Amino acid sequence: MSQRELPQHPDFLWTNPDPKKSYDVVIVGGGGHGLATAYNLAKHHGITNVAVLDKGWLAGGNMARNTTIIRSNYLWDESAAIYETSLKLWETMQEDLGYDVFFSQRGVLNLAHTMQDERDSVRRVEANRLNGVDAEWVTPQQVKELCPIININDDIRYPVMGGTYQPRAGIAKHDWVAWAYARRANEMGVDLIQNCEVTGFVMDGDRVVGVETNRGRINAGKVALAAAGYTSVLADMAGFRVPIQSHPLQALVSELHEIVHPTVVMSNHVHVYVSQAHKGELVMGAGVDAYNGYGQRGSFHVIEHQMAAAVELFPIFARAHLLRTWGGVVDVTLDASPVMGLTPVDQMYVNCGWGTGGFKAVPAAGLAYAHTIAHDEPHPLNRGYGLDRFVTGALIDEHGAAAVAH
Amino acid sequence: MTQHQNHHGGRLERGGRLDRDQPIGFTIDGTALTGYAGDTLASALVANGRLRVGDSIYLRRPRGVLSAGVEEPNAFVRVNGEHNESMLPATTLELRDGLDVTLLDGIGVLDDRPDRNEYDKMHVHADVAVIGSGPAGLAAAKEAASGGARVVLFEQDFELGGSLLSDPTITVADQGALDYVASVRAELEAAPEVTVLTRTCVFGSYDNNFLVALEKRDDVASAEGGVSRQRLWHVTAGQVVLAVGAFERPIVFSDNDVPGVMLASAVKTYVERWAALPGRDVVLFTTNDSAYETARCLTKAGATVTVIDARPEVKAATSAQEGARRAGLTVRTASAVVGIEGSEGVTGAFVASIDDAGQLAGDAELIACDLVAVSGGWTPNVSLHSQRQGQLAWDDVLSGFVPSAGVKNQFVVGAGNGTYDTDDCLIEGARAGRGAAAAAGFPASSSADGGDAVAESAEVWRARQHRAAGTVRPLWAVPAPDGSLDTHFVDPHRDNTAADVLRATGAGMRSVEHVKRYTSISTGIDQGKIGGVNTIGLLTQLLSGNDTKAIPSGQPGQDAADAVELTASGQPARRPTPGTIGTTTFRAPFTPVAFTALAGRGRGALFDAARTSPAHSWHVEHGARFEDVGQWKRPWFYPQEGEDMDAAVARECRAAREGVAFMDATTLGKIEIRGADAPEFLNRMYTNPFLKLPVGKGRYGVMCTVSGMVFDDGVTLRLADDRFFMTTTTGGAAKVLDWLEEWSQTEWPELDVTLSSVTEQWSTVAVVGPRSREVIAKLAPDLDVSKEGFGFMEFRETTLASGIDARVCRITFSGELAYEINVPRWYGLKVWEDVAAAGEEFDITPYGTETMHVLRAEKAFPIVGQETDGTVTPHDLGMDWVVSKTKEFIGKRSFSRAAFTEPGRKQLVSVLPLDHTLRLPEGAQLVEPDALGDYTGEGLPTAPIAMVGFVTSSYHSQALGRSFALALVKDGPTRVGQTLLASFGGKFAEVEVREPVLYDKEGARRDG
Amino acid sequence: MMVIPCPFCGPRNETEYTYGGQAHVAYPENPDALTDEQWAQFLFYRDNPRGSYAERWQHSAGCRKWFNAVRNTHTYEITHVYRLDQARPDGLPKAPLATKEVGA
Amino acid sequence: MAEQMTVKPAATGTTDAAVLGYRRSPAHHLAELMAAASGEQVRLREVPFLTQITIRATAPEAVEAVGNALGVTMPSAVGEVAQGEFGEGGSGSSGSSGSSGSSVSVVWLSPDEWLAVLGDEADTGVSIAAVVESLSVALGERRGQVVDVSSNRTTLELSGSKARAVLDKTIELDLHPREFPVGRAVSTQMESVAVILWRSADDTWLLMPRASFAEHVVGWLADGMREFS
Repeated sequence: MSQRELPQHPDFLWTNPDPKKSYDVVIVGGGGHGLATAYNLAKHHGITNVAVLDKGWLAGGNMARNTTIIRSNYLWDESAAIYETSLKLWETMQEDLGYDVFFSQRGVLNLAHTMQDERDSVRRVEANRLNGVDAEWVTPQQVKELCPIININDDIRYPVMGGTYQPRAGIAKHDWVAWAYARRANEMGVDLIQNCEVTGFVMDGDRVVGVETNRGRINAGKVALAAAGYTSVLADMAGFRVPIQSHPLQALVSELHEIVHPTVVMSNHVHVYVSQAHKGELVMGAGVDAYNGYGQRGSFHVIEHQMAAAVELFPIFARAHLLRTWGGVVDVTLDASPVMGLTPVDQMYVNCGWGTGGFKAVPAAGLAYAHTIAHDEPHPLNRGYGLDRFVTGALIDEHGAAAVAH
Repeated sequence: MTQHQNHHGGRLERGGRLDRDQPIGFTIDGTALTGYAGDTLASALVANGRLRVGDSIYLRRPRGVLSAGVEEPNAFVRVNGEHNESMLPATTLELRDGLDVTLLDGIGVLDDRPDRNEYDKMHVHADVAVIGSGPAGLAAAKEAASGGARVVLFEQDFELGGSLLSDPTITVADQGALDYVASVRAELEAAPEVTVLTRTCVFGSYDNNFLVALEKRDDVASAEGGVSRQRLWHVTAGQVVLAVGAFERPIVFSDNDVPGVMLASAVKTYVERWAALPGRDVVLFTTNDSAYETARCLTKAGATVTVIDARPEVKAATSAQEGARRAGLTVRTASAVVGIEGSEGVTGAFVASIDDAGQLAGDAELIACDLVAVSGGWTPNVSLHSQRQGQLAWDDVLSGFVPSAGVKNQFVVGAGNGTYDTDDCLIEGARAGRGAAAAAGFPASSSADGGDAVAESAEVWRARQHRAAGTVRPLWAVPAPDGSLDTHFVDPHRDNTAADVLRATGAGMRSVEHVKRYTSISTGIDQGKIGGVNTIGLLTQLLSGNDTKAIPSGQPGQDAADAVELTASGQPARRPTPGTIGTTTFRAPFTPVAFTALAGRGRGALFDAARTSPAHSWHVEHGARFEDVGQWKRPWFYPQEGEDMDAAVARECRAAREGVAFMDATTLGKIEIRGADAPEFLNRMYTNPFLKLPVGKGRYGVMCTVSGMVFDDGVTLRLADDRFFMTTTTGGAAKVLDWLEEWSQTEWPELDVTLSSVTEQWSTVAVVGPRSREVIAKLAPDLDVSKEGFGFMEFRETTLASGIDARVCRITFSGELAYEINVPRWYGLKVWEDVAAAGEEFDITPYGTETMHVLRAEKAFPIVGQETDGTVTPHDLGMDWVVSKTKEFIGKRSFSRAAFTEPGRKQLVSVLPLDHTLRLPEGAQLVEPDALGDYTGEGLPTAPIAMVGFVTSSYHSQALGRSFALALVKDGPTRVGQTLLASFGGKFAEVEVREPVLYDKEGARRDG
Repeated sequence: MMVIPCPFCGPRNETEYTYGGQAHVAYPENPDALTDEQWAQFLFYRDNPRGSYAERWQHSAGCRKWFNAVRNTHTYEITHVYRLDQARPDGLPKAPLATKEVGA
Repeated sequence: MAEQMTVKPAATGTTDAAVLGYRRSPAHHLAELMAAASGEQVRLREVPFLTQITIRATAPEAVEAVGNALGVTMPSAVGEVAQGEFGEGGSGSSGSSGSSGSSVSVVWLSPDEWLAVLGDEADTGVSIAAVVESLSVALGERRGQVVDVSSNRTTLELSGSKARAVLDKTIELDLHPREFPVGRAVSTQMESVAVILWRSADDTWLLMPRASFAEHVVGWLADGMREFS
């Protein structure tokens, strides 16, 4: 039984230049969102005099730490719109970027374990369908057919009562995605500057005109923040606040196993989010730790609880081995929806608060954010995601409506 | 596959930590072999002349046992039997009688049969935790324990001793090494406060010296159960001494993965500990002095050894090179193994001279051999140190990353700290043991072992480490005669080579993290224990431009000689060193841990508590089906013989509407509230006023979040001027108490109000229906139950006919005449049975949550969590009457924001399917009739279809004789009379919007 | 595992506690007097520093008391623990409502 | 304002023995299971029907007053338990409980919360109502609360040489005698179930979970006891 080995990355990815004195747009944060934004600025808006700054290595934050689940079955219209746009872009990403990102549309199952889970699930499925998002309610037996290794018996504390299924959802290879954007952006003239930490902003009145970094001052026509959990730290330097809190979120992998898990399974009720990656490792996300933390590590008991739930649901996982755990920093808003739009500082833009949705949103966020930066006004996809919703109360409450995480 | 079988050495006639009186039979890939008690699977294989294991994962290259420990990247097996366990390293698997294994090719196969073994967890608190029982760890534990501290010593092996097990002939503390181990062990085991845990690997190190360890207990696990096979230890330690040793590095050269290439220290371990000789004609390729010990023990065991030393000739007579020559060995200096002859097993090594730059300086010569022992230098095992964000520094002399800045309340000693001399390990370990004991408040009683009366400065100690380590000449990649790097394996498990690293730098990768991801080096099962530092070294070499041949040119922007790496200070370092490149991040677990061991006992019924009411046994006996509501098991419905759910619910509903029925309402949250300011406090928490609630009466109230969303609801009774009894929803009990406590403690400490949960002090029976009065009259003969004597929303303290004191309330959640009887919980079953008996003549019927839901829905009483989802205000529920316009309360300010005052909010209505038999799925979406366009429900619409609401609750109503539903609909009240389409499962059904309350709008029934 | 020293019960594992977010964010004296922007600040905006952070914890499995702690959100080290009726240690980060408003 | 309402005051006399006979303790149905799990090294049983009263008070004089009513000095720090005699022979007789008495233990739960634990009224003759009455009078109008929570929790007794080993499987606290001597009691949790853990003797531990969790807690303990049975 031979194992799938992924093909090699291209011979060349990107240059490592020193920063220039000035750029039309400086993007702070070289993760998926920053890179996709740079790509879209160059591709769709002809803005190529762009630098993407990262304080560490490119795509080394949540982009390197997430569990790569891609789906668009969100409840609210605004969410469905941006995530479904994203999913469609995922479907063409390989051709668009000329890089195999291993987007595997193996489907995502969201399990229901209580009657209220079931109500919420049906509500979401029906909303999804009317929003053009493929989704269906599946019975426990259908769950079993889609994922034969799931235990649907009554011998567990919270038996599977059914689930929702999005066939077009799936997973991808995160590094490949980031590097695909980085390579294309770099080819179109974008400078990718690593080990470059922003230490302050240069202001001209209410307008930002540059950034101070550990590699010197860089002048900027516009500054776009794409720093996820670090957005608060940057906004603080710029003198405004963003309504996000940064929390630890852990994930883990097993060693390589021959493929047993054909789809992606998520259970909010017992906190199991699991797929089997292309090479055979089981990839699992854990629940978010309750406290604020930038430490890129969480608490081990969170993982222990998750393992108990995982082994209950998937008896076959009992003898898999935990090989590596890690932590990311997720930036969450009170309504579990992102913030994307203008800021109180002229020519400065913000994109943060994606919580556990950041990876799957990369292509659409890049599209909408580039538009917002280029036109100094939101794209239709992010009109509802401005800071003003916190003032009017028009939240897009994916959290309150018992929607699913990850 | 193994023509080389038995070609290699085999078991030596004497020596080793084996019980030769206890032969153990085992099977590998169907072949029966024999080893001894004390063997690992790997040592037994070596002793049987088998170095060859499975193939490599992708390139399918033959592979052999490389190491003798947890870092093994090649030798993986599945243990067959009742419960297959996959991907276990042969090097750490204790040999057991009947062990039956299958070799794996770098990848596991999961067994889908249930694992019936048991796994448990244990918490232990230690003043000092010592991890590792080599010389440094033993010395530390001995000292730490001497003053009475609670010491836990962890050893992942099944024997104490660490490196001493491979050095049995040396003298330690004036005795033989193994005698020393035995004496310290005896001393520790005699100390009452010391715990020695072998087979226990500390794999995780967390904040506050919280350690997680896995103990393997196959030796004690019993078939009958009760005794776990593996135990997860949660360790809380005051002080931690890390004495975890070091890993030897392989050397990266052409075909360095052929079976028969083995780490030099592993060779020594197999020979000394297990009397297993991996080869008889040995080429020993080293970059440092440590491997000369291997040469010595091989010679003693009868093997011939040719030493290939990468270092130039060291003229000193005391050098290891000279020593070896004096012992009769051939030592070739300034040389390297540049290739291997053989593919299934080593038959020879190509050896060539190398120059100062590491380039080949002559033709390769073939030396016939059956084993190539390699030592590329040592890498301190810093995983646990680094898991705590402990700092590392590259030490050029030691040629390794060593801990620099320490972790609070931790000590790093021995080889894990770059201390490679055994005597120095004893000194360093003992010092740490004493330091830890003192810091923990239990100063060691014994005096120093000597040598450290005056503790050296860090610099002096480092110099001592350097002297002991001797000279190391790191060879990050040995050039092959043909210039290729394609079989220079850096990470054997992932089949990654030096060529892959070269490609990575050529592609623009500068960070070791990028190289890791570009190649997949260090992502395999050994997590970089084998290849991590070699990769960093290689990267250093490539980015330094020293190896011009290895650096491709002509790539845009890729002048590698100009590559910039930043130091910690942010200054560019033109010449990267391993230190400036740095390591990848170390993460738990240090070694792999089975999921099931982490799950522990919390499986099945023990996964989560199932809370039950005192009448639970009655419900079970009467055939109830249960619903999970939070952690509670609540009766859902009580089917009788032949009834399905619909029939049972219809019968229960009929009983409640036409006769009498009773329900267990024990699960409702209950809070006692007292204080002079209790009315004021409640007045702020609830949206409706509570100041003037009379004693003896109850009031329904709604609580909102600060942002104005419905949070919980329930009835609160006023027991006295300053005493209230609040009820909450079943699911909301804990959060409401927390919510009240939070406001009371953090915002309004000046209010005299005190709260106590009494949820489980009371058991509650709801007696419901037109004939409930008659039942209550029988149960509570002292009570005036007349309409006038006991009004709605009143309560009475009374003594039941049984003599039990009770609080009876007239509350309804069905619209019918109804009572709730509250008694102390331990009378709950008795009173429940009494209700059943008293109601028998009225055909009283028990009902569950489903019937409760139907009855309340007919009256449009919302259920928090079903009609609400965190985005719904009381106004949205049509409950403006419960929201005070005058007083201040939590959430009020939010109602005046734009999103709450503008039209378009979803509001509660009922919707009636035109087809009276159609019960809409809860969650069905509602659209306007013309919204569909040409969408038929087949597939998906081409453009989003606007939704105006959704169904929150849907039932068949016995009372109405038809199906009905509650729904949240945009501007719902203005749509009454309109027809909408319900969309579900690709189908559509017409529904009519109605006012929410469908049954007994006037409320005539509540008084009976 | 964070070990949090409850001012009343002493050190206990984090599993015994409930997190309460930023400390010293007082419920406005008179919410009706606030603009929608100010109310939004109270509802949704909390500091989120990487570093020293004054935050609230409740010892929910123990004495059920709320208290404040100053914790480094990067190292997770707790440097101060103090009761609600005790003053905030000097030199700690500002209270949130003091910062500028956000429009946009 | 509400004076016309007659809310019957709590009775303070001794509860009728027949009525007491109607009680079912939360782990009543688990007696066999507990007996089966018990052996020489570790034993588990329920101690049913202890009188338990939550006392909340903040003012020092209020604390002193309720202490006097119980015949104890109220404990003032975590882990502390005060012992006294209530009723006959003790200083805390309320005068209305007839001629009976009970030893009382007062467990510190928080700076303003204590749990008074007395024997089963069927054995002691001290009714719950009498204790509540006595304490309520002592507290008076001052801030605080006296609440009967006798039914709210039950008491499980784990004893034997391996009792601590069973607890160490599931309790995160340090149970070493240096840290958890005999007589200490604290609120903590057992696998996220809140319990009061009380070391009543060297090898004897009381666990007091809320009543609805009795089955789960017994299940956990019994499971942990199996290797010693």
